Amino acid sequence: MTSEIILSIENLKTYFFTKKGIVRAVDNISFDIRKGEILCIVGESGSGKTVTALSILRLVESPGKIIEGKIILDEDNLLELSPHKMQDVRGNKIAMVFQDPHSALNPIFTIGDQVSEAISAHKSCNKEDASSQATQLLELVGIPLAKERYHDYPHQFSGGMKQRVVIAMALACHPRVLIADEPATALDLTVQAQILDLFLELRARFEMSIIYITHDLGVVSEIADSIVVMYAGRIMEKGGSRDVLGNPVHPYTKGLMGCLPSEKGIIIPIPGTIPGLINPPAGCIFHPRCVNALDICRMERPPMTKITDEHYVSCFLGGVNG
Amino acid sequence: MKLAAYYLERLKGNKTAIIGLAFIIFLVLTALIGPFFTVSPTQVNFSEKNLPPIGFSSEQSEYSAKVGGLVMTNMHGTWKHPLGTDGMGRDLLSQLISGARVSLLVGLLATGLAIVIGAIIGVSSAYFGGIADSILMRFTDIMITFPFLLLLILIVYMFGSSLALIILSIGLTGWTGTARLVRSETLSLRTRDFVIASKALGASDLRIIFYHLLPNTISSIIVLATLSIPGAILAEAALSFIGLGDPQVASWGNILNAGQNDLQAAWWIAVEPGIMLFFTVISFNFLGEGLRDAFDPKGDYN
Amino acid sequence: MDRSYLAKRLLHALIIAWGVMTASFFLMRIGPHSPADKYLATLGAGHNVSQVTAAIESRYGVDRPLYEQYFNYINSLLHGDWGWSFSTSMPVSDLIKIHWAYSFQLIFLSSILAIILGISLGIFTAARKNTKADHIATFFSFAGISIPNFWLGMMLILIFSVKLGWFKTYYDTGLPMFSLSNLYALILPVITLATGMVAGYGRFVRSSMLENMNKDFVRTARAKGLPESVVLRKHVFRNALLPVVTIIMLDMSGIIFGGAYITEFIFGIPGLGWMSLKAVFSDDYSVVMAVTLIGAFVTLFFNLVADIAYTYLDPRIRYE
Amino acid sequence: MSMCGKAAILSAGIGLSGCLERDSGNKTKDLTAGKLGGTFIEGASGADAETLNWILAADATSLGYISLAFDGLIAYDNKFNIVNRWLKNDIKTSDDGLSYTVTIRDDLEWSDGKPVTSDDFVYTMKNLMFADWMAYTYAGDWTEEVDGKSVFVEPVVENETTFTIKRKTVDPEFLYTVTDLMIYPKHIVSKYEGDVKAFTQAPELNNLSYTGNLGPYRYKEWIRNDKIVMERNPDYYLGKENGEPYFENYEVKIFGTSTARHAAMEAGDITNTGIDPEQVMKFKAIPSIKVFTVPTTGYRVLQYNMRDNGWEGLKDRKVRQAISMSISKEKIIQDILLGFGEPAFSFIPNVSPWYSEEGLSKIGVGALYDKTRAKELMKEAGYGIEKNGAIQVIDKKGDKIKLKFFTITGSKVHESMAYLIQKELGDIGIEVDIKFVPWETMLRKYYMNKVPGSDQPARNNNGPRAVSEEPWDLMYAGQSTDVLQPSGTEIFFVTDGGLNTSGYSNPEVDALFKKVHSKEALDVTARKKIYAQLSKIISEDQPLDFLAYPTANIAFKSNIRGIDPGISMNYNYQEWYFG
Repeated sequence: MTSEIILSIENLKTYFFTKKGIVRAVDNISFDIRKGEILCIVGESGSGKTVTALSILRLVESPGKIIEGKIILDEDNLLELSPHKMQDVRGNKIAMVFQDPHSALNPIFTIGDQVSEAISAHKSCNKEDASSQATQLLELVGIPLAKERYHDYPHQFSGGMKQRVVIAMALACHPRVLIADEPATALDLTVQAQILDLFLELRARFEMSIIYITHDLGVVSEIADSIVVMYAGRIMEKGGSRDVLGNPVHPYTKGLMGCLPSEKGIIIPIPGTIPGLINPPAGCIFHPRCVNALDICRMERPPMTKITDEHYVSCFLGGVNG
Repeated sequence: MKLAAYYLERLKGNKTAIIGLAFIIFLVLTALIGPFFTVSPTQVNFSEKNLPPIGFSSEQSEYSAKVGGLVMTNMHGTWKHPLGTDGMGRDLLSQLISGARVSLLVGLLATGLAIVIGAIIGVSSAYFGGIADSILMRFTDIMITFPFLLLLILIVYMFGSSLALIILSIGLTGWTGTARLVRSETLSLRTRDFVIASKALGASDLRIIFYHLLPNTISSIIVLATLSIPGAILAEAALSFIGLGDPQVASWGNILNAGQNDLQAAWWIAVEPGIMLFFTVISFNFLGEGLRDAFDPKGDYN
Repeated sequence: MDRSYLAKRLLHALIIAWGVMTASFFLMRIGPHSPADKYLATLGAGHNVSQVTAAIESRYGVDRPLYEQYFNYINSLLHGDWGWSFSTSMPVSDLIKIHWAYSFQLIFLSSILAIILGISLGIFTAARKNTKADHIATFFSFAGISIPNFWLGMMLILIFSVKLGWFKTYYDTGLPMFSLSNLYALILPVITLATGMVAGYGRFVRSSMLENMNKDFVRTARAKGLPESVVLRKHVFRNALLPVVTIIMLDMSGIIFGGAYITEFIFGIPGLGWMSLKAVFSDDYSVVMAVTLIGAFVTLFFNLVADIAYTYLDPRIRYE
Repeated sequence: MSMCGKAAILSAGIGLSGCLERDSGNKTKDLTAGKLGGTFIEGASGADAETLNWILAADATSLGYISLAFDGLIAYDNKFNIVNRWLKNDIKTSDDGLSYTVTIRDDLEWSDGKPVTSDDFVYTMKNLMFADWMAYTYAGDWTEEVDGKSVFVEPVVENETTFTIKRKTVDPEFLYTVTDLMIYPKHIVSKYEGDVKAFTQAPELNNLSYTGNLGPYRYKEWIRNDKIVMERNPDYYLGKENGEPYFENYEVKIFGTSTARHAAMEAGDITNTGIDPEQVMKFKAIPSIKVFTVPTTGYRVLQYNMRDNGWEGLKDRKVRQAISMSISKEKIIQDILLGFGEPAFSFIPNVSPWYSEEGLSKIGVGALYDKTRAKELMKEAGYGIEKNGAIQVIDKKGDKIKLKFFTITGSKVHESMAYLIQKELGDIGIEVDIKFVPWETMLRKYYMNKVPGSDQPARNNNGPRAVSEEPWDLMYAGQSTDVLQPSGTEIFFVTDGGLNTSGYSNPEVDALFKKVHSKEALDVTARKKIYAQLSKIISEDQPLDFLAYPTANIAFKSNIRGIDPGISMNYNYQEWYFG
């Protein structure tokens, strides 16, 4: 799949300036997403996935700050847009679905209001148009009796239904890119599957690009066209889904896959935890947990090494099968 | 102790809380040792009436035997009475120091009493539940609904304006907040594993209350106590201000009350104790808010 | 909110009102005072003090056994009779009719001012969290909360009335209630009463706003591309308002019977607070009882209003 | 109608308030034109009046308000000359001193147009003032001792406008009781007779809607604790010729603080008010204000407890003299009253026609302010020893003498007095422990007394063996005397006097006070002699130390015309007008 690149992230750095020091939550990452593809960002919690997503929408809040980099959408660097113009990107060109549908909806407004609000934020249309469009959207995402339930409040919906509402909101302006931040994690398993199906369906229908953030490789294997593996704010490995999953190069990726229950039913955990990001270890950030770490790993930051045209890894052991 | 050191460390990061704490320590020291360095607050000197503070001057009427009537004199502040004197020539600095003692005494004792009563009522209400809870909470509701200041005024008017009674009545009327707080915290603790475990091990109610429930609410209680102290201090001052203070002591409220009638001739009598009150109250508020942040597990950010 | 809930709340309120009434009734009477006290000093030679005292106590109906007085009082209350004020020689209901307006205008104006300014201050500081403006505003909020209002009132009088002569040193009841000059006369009292409220509400709104700013739905709203002003005004503020409404309602009774009392005292405003203070000092039981009861009812009323407002503002409760 | 002029304990700082007579009597024949108009606003401090239903009133402020609508039988001018008000002729006292004949004007009317008659007066006395159900506080003034029993005097209607009050015993000073007589309309009040509750709550009586043409003003509006507004009475019986009174409204405005009151005067918001000594110079310098310094009927005293719970030494006259001798009245007047007062030596104020200096011991001034002499007196009384040529004052056990001093709280003057006295007594070696207590506590715990262990109800004087609940030695208080009838003050001095709280007893004094109320005293010269003798004995005995007669400073707007400054400057107030 080699369609055009629609969103390109280049050397993005997002730091958090806390009293105790600078947290390098996203530290120099680059990746692209093509039209109509589903890109999965994978990593443990705290690896900077969500911050990456928020950085794309420029929604990082104080004390966090995007230090440098480029986020290019339609030849525009989003980081250079005026706040007003950026506002028009959000929800319109890039939309986002958050992790927890229970808290992502404002409890004191009706779902209809919240969906139509997303429409009227970008399209000049009257209230009735917005609300009829919103009803259509709700139907589209599979809310039964959408018209009747238009005036219901979030607490009257189940978790899965709420997430559908959130997705409907995100779809309001048919965005080019939809960022989904672990949209199914907070839901139970059967509902998770329904939501995944919905994403696949939507992608097929609207030719949207989807950045799907998850820590669940099972999900990734089901939907991803390409994969970005993040660890401690940096990209460890990225590439086509077949390449990364079929031929994982980075010890971390391998470790993550080890965390998947293998056919033998044994879970092999990665030893240790994510390091503190204020004083990250020198060299490769993964080295303290890496079973294969070399001396150089402790001193130098490994560059992004090309394995195939579509498969890159940040590891001195790149290409070497450990 | 380790925990205390940890919280202290966190408190140190809060500039305003430290300023508050510093002022409170200064006030306590002044109240304790100040009286050894100043004249008695009741020492009158009619020839030094209404002296303004250092750096100010003021026109005062005085009786002159020579003239056989009133003369106007321009009075200047002197270092003998750096904060000036009142209408009887009493030194205001020493009165303010005496007032600091009164205020701190009222603040600490009344709050202490309120906390003890509130904690007992709150924890028993939550622990025993059922009818005891309903009765205690209805009683608390009644106390909350009672117009606080009017109740205080009533009690003090009825039974006399002594400092002990004022402290007692502020304590006896000010416990409702603690009771509610302790109750809700205890309720959430009551079902925790460690309480159930010790119950299963046959621990007595009292033991559970004193060893398990109360200590776990202590940080909230400390914050509440710190934030309640200014309330108690202000309540005493307000009582004294409306003329129900203990006339035997020079409390800030009493001085304010007297100063109210001297605004024209001697403004400083009303100004000075108010400044002290204000600084004291704001210090406790700063400290209390600082403690709240320090105890707040979410407070690590920023 | 269904009817049985409302009924339950009302019953609860009635029980509390009864408790307050009973407590204040007995509190007023267990003290050593008697309405005959005022005559003691003037009872000269040849009088049998106890006989005269008894006659005076019987004149005011306080010579009966306590329980009898208590039931008589409840009985007359139920018949709408608040009793006779013997320190002002008029029916308590008339006294209240004349004097409530003075309290009301003060409290009403102060509350309106405090709500408007407090909420604006809270939104302003929350939107500019951790900026210099926020720090300055936070400091002033602390100052506003900490400044004793009786002292503030006195200082305002000292500066603006005594030194500058812009205002009278007292409240002039001769001004027509709905006139600019009356509004002008209320400036200092309203500042005195409202300062603490503004600061308190401001801080509360700020922290409530900040709490809601971190909520996921706010991020959702921003991600939708809503302008920041809409995000703040609609999504943050409307949610932040919920606890604010409760606090303001619950605060009302504290204001009426704390700050307003003292403010009336300083400025010589003959409102209910000042009247009841005078009544305490004259052992005028029925006035004190009435004001206490009104206070309790006002408190309970605002509690109920807070409840209803909450229900109205929060659909989660409304639909349960 | 100056009930408040009778001997009384003054409870707190005194405003101008009700004790000053507001009356009229001048006969100048000016034209009304140009005088009419304006609102006179009197600035007052302290508590508001409690009732306008005069028989129930216990406070001077109430009586002051009532007097605006209700002149009374007579008024006194500044020299205590009687000016007839409701009276047609002077009260006639029979030669035997047993009957008093009162004739009122025939043009007095109630609001409903019914004439005021002698029957109204007699009814008011017999059915209200003397009635058990009413329990009138001052009923005792209308009783006499006959065959060991206390009975009421007997009022009798003579004709429409004349009535006689008959006594069985002679009391020359009863005249002043009669002149104080007030009245209710029989035809209105009779429906409440016997029902004290209905009487107390009767609307007509509580808003003075019956006062007709009986006073210069009529009730208009009363906002409690704020102000009372009285409006000009166009029917005023004295205004028939010249149209008095001239103010459209007469208002008494109450201020919570003296700061507010002074500022209001300074700003011209009010027409008149009392001025604190500290402010007098400032106000005198303001051209739009004039300040009058006038005597008052009050005096300040230091009481000695001669009861069993006081320090034993106080029972000794020498000790009392010694203490009084150590307290300088000049200092009190200069340091505390800023010169606005006169040293006091007697219960009869020096402005009283009965005042006499003859034989008066002027302790506390000049040669009799002598701390060395005081110490000697203490030693003579057995409370001192000579040490190194100096006398050390000690009690009989050889310890330092410590006295418990009480006064009421909340008054700067009272507090200053306490500290000054403490200092003075400290100089002769007596330690004074000061306690400030609220007025009610003072009454209940220190004034009222009873014989220990008995089931007597507590009262202000329960006999020589009675003691107060709490022990005390010294007490500072304000008292006032009716300057025309100083014998009212006997309640403080005779053995069974109703307000003799300190347990003073001197048979000579008892006898002399009795004499004032006897036939012998009908002769004014004789009475003056008795008073002189009483003053002399009491000033020697020092049952209490008379400290000072304070003078008052009263400010008026300078455009007020018609003021005759003096002790009862309000006597012609209905003739005042804005110039």
